[in-house]
Amino acid sequence: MSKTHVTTTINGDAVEYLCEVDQSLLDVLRDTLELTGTKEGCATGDCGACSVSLDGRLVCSCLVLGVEAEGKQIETIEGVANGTELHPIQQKFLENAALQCGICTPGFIVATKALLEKNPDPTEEEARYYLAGNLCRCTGYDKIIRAVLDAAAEMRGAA
Amino acid sequence: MSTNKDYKWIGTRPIRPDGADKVTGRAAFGADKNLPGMLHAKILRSPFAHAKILSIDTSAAESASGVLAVMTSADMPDLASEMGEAGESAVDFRDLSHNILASGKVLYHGHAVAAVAATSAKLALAALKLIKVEYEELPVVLEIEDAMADDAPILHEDQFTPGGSKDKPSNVAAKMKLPRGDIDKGFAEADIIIEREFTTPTVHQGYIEPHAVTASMSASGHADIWCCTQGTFVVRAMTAKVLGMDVGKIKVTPSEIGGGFGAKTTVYLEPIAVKLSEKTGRPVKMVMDREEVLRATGPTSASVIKIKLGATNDGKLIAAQGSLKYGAGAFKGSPMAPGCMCVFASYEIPNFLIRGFDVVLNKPKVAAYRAPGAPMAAFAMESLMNEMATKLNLDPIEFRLKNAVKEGSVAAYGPKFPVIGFVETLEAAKAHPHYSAPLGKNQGRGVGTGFWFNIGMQSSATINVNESGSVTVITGSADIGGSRASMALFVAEELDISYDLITPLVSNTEEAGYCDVTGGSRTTFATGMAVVKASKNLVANMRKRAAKTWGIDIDDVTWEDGAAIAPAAADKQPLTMAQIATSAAKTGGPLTASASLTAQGAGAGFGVHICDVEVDPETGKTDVIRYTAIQDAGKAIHPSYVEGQYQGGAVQGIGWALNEEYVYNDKGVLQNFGFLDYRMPVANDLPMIDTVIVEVPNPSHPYGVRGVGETPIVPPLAAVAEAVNNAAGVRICHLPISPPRLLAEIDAK
Amino acid sequence: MESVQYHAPQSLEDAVPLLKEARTTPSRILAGGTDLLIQMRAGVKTPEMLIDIKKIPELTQLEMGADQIRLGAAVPSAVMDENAELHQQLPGVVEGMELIGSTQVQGRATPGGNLCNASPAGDGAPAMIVSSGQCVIFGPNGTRTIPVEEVCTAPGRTSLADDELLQEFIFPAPKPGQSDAYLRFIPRNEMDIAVVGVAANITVDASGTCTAAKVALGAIAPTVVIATDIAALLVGTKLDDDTLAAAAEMASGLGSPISDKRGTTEFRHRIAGVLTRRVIKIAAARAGERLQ
Amino acid sequence: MLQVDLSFDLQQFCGGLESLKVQATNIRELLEQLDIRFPGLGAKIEKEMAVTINGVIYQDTLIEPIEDGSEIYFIPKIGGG
Repeated sequence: MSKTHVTTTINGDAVEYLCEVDQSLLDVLRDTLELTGTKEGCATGDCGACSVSLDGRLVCSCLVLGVEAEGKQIETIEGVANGTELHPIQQKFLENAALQCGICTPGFIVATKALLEKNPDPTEEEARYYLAGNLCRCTGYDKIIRAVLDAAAEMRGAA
Repeated sequence: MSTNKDYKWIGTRPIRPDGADKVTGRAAFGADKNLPGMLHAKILRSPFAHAKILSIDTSAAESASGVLAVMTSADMPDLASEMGEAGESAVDFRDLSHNILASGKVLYHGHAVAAVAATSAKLALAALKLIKVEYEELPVVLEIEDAMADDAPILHEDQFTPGGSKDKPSNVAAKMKLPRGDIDKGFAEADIIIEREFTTPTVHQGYIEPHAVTASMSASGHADIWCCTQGTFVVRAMTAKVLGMDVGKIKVTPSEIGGGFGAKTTVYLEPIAVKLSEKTGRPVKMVMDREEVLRATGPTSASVIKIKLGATNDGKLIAAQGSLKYGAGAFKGSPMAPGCMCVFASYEIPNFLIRGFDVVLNKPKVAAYRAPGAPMAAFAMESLMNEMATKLNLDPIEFRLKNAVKEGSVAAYGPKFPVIGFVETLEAAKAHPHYSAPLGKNQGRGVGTGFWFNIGMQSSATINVNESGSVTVITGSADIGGSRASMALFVAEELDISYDLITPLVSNTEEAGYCDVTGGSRTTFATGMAVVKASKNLVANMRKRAAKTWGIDIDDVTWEDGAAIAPAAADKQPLTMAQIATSAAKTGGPLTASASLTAQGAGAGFGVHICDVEVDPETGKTDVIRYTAIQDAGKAIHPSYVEGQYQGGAVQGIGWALNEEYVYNDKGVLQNFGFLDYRMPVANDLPMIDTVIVEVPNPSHPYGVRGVGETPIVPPLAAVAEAVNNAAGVRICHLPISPPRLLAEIDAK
Repeated sequence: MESVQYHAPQSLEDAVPLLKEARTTPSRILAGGTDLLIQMRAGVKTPEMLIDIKKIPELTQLEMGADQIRLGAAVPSAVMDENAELHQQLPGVVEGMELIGSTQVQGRATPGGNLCNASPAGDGAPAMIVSSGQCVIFGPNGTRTIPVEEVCTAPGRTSLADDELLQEFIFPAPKPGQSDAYLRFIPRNEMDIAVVGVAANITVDASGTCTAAKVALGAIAPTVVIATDIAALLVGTKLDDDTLAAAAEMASGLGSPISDKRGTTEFRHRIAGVLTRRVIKIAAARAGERLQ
Repeated sequence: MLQVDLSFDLQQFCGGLESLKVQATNIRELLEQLDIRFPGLGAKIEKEMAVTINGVIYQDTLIEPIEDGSEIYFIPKIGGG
């Protein structure tokens, strides 16, 4: 079973790994690179728990092959905070109690970051639509959406 | 009782202690545990919903590349049928064993038949294809009433209905009867009688984290298990039982748990992982995929519930009759009994007769799901309450208030209610602006109420004081919704120190004292009680240390502001907790306190939900446009997470009402085995979920806590259905209210 | 176990030898992968070679010309959605693509992939068909051009040969008074597969009379149904309520929808009618706005 | 004395008896007394049921004291999600 050598950038770090062609980026992140903050909920692109940013584009890492990451820039949940300083989105998720079990949280935070980079002032409806691919079964989304809008306001103020 | 007191910490909303790890990806969940040399195991599952296993040939798989071990039910001890205590409700360990790996027969599509451990998941999957299983297909029975029929295919030849024929096996595993008064007389006195049959589909809890375990058996025969579970001690007990091990040889360490809602109170993978580790001498990891979760873990029961309700013209319920049939899946044990106990529990009804049936059929064995059995019962009863209110020309909340149970009412399930808050909750709903807000075209409003008993069970807690005066609180209760925050708040309040000084931990079965599962809305209540008790023990100890230091009597030392003080001795400067901790060596050694208890007196929880929907009459599509959940929490320790329970439960109920269902073909093969077609609500399906926390303190708890997790899933089914009825002019009796079904109802009117 | 080969040609020229190899090696074209990866994991597709086309410039360009719009087969939906001019010119085509999956899937899903996956319920095809899209098919012997509707031949099957790939779509720029729209029905508001999808491309004149029309329906038959009778009915009318009701009635009689976990036969017939009426209205309103 | 009301399903175990009076000061004594009158009943209740004393549910306990005059009822044990 021959493996492919991939050179990529993850959270700003130059990273090299070997992977099989049919291995998903999610599996590479979790199993090969031990970046387990990215979660698997379905492996069919329906839950968003494995959300990462690929060359600035929000994607489900379960629907990307590891070999496709060659030469790309990948950002995962592990790269959202600045050292031990939380990103405003992370801080607002905490303040708004926007997580219960927390399994969907990394995906939501990565997706929210992508949303706010694209649209710094989303309406509730826009936020709900953008995040419709991130399933949460604990919260009913209420506190998540509040956290997103709250983070957006904070980030606009800070900018 | 100290509920009128102003608290410093109880009722505040600090950031949860585990929060930072969860927003940064550091928190380790079930599938995040890896060990050196670890193998990966996968399960071969039945392609038939009902078949005899004639033979299993694993030889080719055993010699396949990378394979180190293969396992079937033959590797587990043959258990006698024995009801035992493990988890929240009784379980038959033989059934449990046969559900983990089929023995003799497969009873549902996806039933586990064999497992392979290999050096990679890919090789394990490849080896599964080499296992040859010879089946003899048997007729499949999927619907409850078909399974109850005389000529139904029988799942278990040794199962007989209690009180029924002793020669003819039956799929009816249990029956229940709850009578009161004289229903014939009651119905004769009724001015209005309504009778309807309601059905609800099989639905899944839908946690986002699939089941996962890593197990490692040592040469000394000690097994280490890391898994995502609602109860480490239950995993230990069940694994020990089905493998014939002593619980003392098993250590279960909980990972963070990515949702459970009741479903992670049993075991599927753990005994297999332990046995494969024993066979190979290597750690074994098993992670289900989403399809396995939906096909082969426990959803909750489908139900067929028929209710006849009689009321007098003055708006009083006079008679009720209910027949509640619950599908258990492949093995007995649906939530029929709690369903029967809940169905009329919210109302004073002088004459009633409730009958329940627990029915096995060729679907996966059900597991607990939030207030097990109650949502289906409430869907039926609350729908009829709404219809009856309409017929009586009464406001639906007013009608409920006329009949609501209160302190001293005899519950339909037998005992008298102690202090409860149903009336207060109904009043709060009536007063809420949502209830009187205007509605637009094609919009409708509905209310529904819900009841759940809540439970206590066993809990332990230990508090260790660090030399700086900060503390660690250790329990064995899995934290699914933020309970660590509650535990820290209890300790902060009791010790009168800052929340930030407290580190709450959920520890493993060898380091934490015994705790029953996190379920039944018991953790903040019962484990909270243990934490409060341990805190009180610690305060007593610290007062003693101060008394020793000062050379005065302990009774002259009080505890305020996180310090010991001697009110009568002006010369004694207060001794802060940090000072006492620093000098603990000189006053008797490290400061630690423990408490354990079987918590009693869990207070019943009542909720009232108000739902507005808009229906597209041309497509049958329903959108929830406004929603308010009102519930008695007794006392909200961390209100944000209480609200979170209300909101999350409400949305699971909305999903159950509108779109979620298991769709089977006639062979018993589940058709919608992924999140794409098992349609749980997504963010833009919903409005904000408003909440009102009513607080009628539970006298049995030091802070008045009632469990809050279960009740919120009970009211939505009827509230949504009634809102649809009012929007579309139909009467919904069958869930889900999916667009094709609603359009057919609209056409039929 | 055989391992899968992965190739990401940088140009059409580089792709030629791979396409030739694909004549004898079971292969799949990898565009966004949002269907293919799921099918591979489920064991439904077992290719021995993957040809990733996302690095070929012709396949990822979006060119808004005065007379025609060229849309590379591997342009992600999100890129289409972010192009304001494309929204203006072919709103229905964008609608079809942006309804596919979540934001995350949008970042990957491509019009070429959606079409070549050949799902009867694919959201992309109906609008591309009513907007008269042409597909440029590339192979070792050069290119050929066929209408979009000639690509899918049956569920999961296309008319492309093993050594061909879909290079790009070419749409005629809409004339004044012409526009399109796509509507689908799903039980939730996102994250679902179309129960029925209907696209319409309508041209109106200054008097509001429909002068040209094209209507296509997805998910009611193995491949997209082009409703020529409905189009004929619409032309010459002012798209009044009676006409639309008649169109809806005709739409409800079309195709041979199946009953499955996503909807019943009767329901699909009904919804086809409702959506046809609604989508014609939307397309007509847009067309009216394009009269200046 | 304690007033013990029996659910329908328990009545079947006790020859149709709907209620009975028992002298006991805690749950263990209560179950012992029931076992004397109906052999096996106490064990069945201990295993399968919860005890309610004046409406408060007690599950898995034998030592809970019972005040004279209390109303006793047995219900199936309750779990949860």
